[in-house]
Amino acid sequence: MSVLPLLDVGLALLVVAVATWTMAARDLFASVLGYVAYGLLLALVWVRLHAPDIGLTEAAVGGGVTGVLLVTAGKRLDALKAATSGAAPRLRVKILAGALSALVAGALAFVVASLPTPAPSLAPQAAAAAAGPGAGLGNPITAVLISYRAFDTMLEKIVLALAVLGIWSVGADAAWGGAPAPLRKARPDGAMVLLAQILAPIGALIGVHIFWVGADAPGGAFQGGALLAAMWMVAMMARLVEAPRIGSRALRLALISGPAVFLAVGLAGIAMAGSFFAFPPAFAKALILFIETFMVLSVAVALPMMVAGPPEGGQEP
Amino acid sequence: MNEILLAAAGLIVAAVAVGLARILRGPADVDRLMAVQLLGTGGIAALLLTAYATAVPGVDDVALGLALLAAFATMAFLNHLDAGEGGAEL
Amino acid sequence: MSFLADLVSLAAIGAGVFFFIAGTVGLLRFPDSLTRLHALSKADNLGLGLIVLGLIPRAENPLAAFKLVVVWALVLLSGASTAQLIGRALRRGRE
Amino acid sequence: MNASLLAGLVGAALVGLGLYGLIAHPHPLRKLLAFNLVGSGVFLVFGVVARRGAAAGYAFDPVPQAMVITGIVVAFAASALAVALILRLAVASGGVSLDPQGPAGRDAGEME
Amino acid sequence: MTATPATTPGGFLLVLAVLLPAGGVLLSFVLGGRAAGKIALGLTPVGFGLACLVAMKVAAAGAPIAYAIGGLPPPLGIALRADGVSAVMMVAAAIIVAASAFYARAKFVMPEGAPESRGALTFWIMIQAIWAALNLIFVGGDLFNLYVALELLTFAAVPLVCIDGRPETLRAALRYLLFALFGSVSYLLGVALLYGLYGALDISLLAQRVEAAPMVWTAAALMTAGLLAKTALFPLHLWLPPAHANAPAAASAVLSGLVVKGSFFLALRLWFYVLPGLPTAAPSVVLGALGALAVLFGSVLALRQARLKLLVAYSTVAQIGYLFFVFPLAAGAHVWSPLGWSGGLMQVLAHAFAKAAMFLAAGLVAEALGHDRIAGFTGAARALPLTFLTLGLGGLSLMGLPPSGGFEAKWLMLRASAASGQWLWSLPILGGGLLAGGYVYRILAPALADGEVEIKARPQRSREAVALGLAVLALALAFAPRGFFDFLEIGRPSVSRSAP
Repeated sequence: MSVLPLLDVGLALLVVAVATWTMAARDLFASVLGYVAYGLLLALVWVRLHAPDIGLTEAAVGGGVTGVLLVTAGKRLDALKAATSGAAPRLRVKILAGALSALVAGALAFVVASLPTPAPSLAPQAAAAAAGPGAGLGNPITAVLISYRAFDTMLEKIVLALAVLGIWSVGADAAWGGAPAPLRKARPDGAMVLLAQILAPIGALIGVHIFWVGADAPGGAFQGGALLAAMWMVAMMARLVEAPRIGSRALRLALISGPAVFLAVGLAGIAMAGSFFAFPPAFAKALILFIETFMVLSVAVALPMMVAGPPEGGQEP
Repeated sequence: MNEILLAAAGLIVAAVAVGLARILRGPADVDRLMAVQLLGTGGIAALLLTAYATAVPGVDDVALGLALLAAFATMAFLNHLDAGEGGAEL
Repeated sequence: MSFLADLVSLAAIGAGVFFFIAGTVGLLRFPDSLTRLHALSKADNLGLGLIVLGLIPRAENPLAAFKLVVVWALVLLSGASTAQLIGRALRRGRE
Repeated sequence: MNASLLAGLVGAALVGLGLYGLIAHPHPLRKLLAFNLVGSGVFLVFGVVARRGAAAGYAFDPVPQAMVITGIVVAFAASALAVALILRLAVASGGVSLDPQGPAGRDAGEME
Repeated sequence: MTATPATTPGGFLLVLAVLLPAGGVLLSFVLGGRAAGKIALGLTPVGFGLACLVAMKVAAAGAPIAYAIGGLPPPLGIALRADGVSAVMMVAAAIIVAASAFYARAKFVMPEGAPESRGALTFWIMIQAIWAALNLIFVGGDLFNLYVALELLTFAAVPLVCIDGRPETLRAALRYLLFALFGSVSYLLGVALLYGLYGALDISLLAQRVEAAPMVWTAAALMTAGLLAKTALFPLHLWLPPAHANAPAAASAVLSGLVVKGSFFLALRLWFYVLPGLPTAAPSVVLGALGALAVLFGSVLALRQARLKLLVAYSTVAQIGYLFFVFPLAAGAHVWSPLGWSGGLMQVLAHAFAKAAMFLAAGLVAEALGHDRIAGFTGAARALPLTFLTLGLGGLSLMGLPPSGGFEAKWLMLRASAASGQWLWSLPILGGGLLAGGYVYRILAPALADGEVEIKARPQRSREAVALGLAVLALALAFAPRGFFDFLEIGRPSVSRSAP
């Protein structure tokens, strides 16, 4: 008997157990840490599903950046002693919620178990198109993201910009235009500074590497950008760099450069290749890398800005 | 040989899973954090072992990403301790 | 040669697994945060280090071997730094 | 039982767990964690669909995998927006209760 | 459904209709608050023109127009398609966005030399983003692309709710966000299952492939539940009243008039375009029944509100209920289906214009009086005649009295329920009208009574005119010619082309 299925079952049980703990924990911060552990485990599950691209995304975003976001939020809520969270629902509601959840989970399990075999797949079409619109990309996921479903990817980057603006807009009027605070609250500590000084440049290199290989191997603009984002956050936490002011033109340009360049190239597609968001096969790879470079920049700037939160410094109303 | 690598991965996952009991028990947030960090390291080890046994391409980059962010949440947590926001609850 | 490499791998990986288990036991059984921190560091540094050592002979190319070493070095760096930071914070908390 | 079916069942369990938390937890940050559980469960279902669609020399169907990457990005952005709202609410009102406090009217009424 | 080619002449207009406001968002972000207002206002006529062009192309072709993005047809690529309903919705969205933007100038256009303000940048960018998202929802042909559009809509709409920053607005925004996120993720799960079953997400491809199977019903149920949460159909309506009542009036008009219609529109797409070949009678009755409950609860709660904006918001809960009668009344290919379809779409349009008008008017009342407590309205109609006229005319449409779009919608629905023998639906349709009469009376009666109110600031005539214009449009829908209803049928799957 092979060991692999045992490993899979063990991992599956562990994921569900940690998820259950995250939901059941009494203590808010314990629950947050449970979620961070859960994010790490999910990266392993993704690798087992032959999805290293997603594993990398989950490791960088689900475990890493989300972890910092939630840990920061949990600690700040503790510090604010903002305990009033509304009454717990009555038992009747809980039973109903449990029944509904069990029903949904059961139906879903049933559907997943009875998915058709052979499974329908667009992999053959993607392989065929790899010679044309996604020319020169060895990583089919990158081809899907930047070429076949370019429209989704461009709009999703606009969603990121909107989220940043939405987060800024929650701040106080008096602070508008200033810099966000939470990442630079620490007193610079020798060990932290040293760690950041070594980690950030190495991490930045790895981020660029992962973006660069993403055309042909697992990785890509989002994963590379997310790692760069994490390294910028590390540098901010150690106060090697300060958070930028949200009024800064350069910051805003960087935030929208990804979708803006994507949109511009997409519009130009009608002149170059006869259709919006089409790339002439001769330059497809060069154009795609060009767009991706700006997407990396946008992601690397947007994620830290989202974690850093609204600008602070003005008076609370 | 591959089976041995997988068995090693399984043992490590099992070990860190037991270690997760610290998240349950605490008592301090730091103890919970250490359990998460152990899980991170063990996860990387298990990931590498599985990758070498099953030959899924690109897994070493996932491991790189995880290693890069191994201390990420801990840094954020310590930041808030140092900022004096809740250091007493350690 | 390949037999020797396998033997090195087995020994290193076995030892690595042992340190992970030891680290876990320490995390669970040691009486206070500082000693638990000590146990954790052992697993971080030695456990993963030995696993990496065991996998290096099996790496397909030098780049893959190099990545293994980088992974270990990164975990070592992060682990050592945060251990120091946590330790200092714990001591401050005690005073 | 193969790995993708197993992952699918995990996905179903996560959706159920998260849905329960979303309804039953009064604290918005806990609701946010629950939402993220549901989200990752849904992504796992996508991942299962992708893995089952292995064909034409690919170990997976790249289309659903690409969708998961888009989805993870959007879910993170949503979490960040929710956290900003929760923290701001905690600062502004001293609590994070989602229950409307008293008659939503307030005597000032709507001030444009 | 007749197969539409991947790209038709004029199809590029659909891409432009989405990219124009999306580009406006990006440009506004860089150029800052003052430019943002100018960009948004400047784009409204262009967008309106584009929407009209799309409508003309659809009318000229007598068939949907389509565009395959990147020249890649589905299933691998993404297609955009506009049929009669899409074109009408795009035109309506352009009008309401333009009216709200014009109305909002007084609040959010910044004087020369002033530093950028939080509210201005947020409002102008988010309203453009809502517009882009709605246009994409109206023309999107791919279920995952539509998911991205739904998320775009959520991220644009939520910050508008808490733009003034008071704790209760933050609470409303957070509740809205959580409901909306649940809605998106539930929708996305259904999308995943459909892809797993059929390997495609294109609406017309799926329509050819779907069969009546438990798995399809599960997917449809999940997607519908998600969309209902976003549309605020009873019992998932709890987030709506605080959110819509607390946003600035110009934002409320867009949120109540248009944003909830976006997710409703996707529900229509799902049931009438993806699943039309399936026996959908039972789920249609469930949706209709929820609609009836929404009419009842929303109206009764509206009757009990002390504040004008909350009353108008609860009225939205009720009016959303009416939309869902379209499911039992237009399902399948019966002679009466076009009646139900026309009635449902007429209700979408009539409510969009009437409600936008009423929210703008409510905003003017609140500005003029310094409050919006109904009890303090005594004599206000004499001081603010145009604004209360707007509220009255909007109310006329909500009640369903002739001549109004609301009357036309309810009349068509009543005819469909009679023709189909489903006469039970006429009870909530008529009862809801009576209740609406009650809450509109509650606003107007004190306002028309004798009394003196203190006017703090007299509203600008132009802003009163904008609100009144929308209310007049809601009435003018009653005079929609027969050709208009034929136009709504263009591209509707598997239905014989017979006008009411």
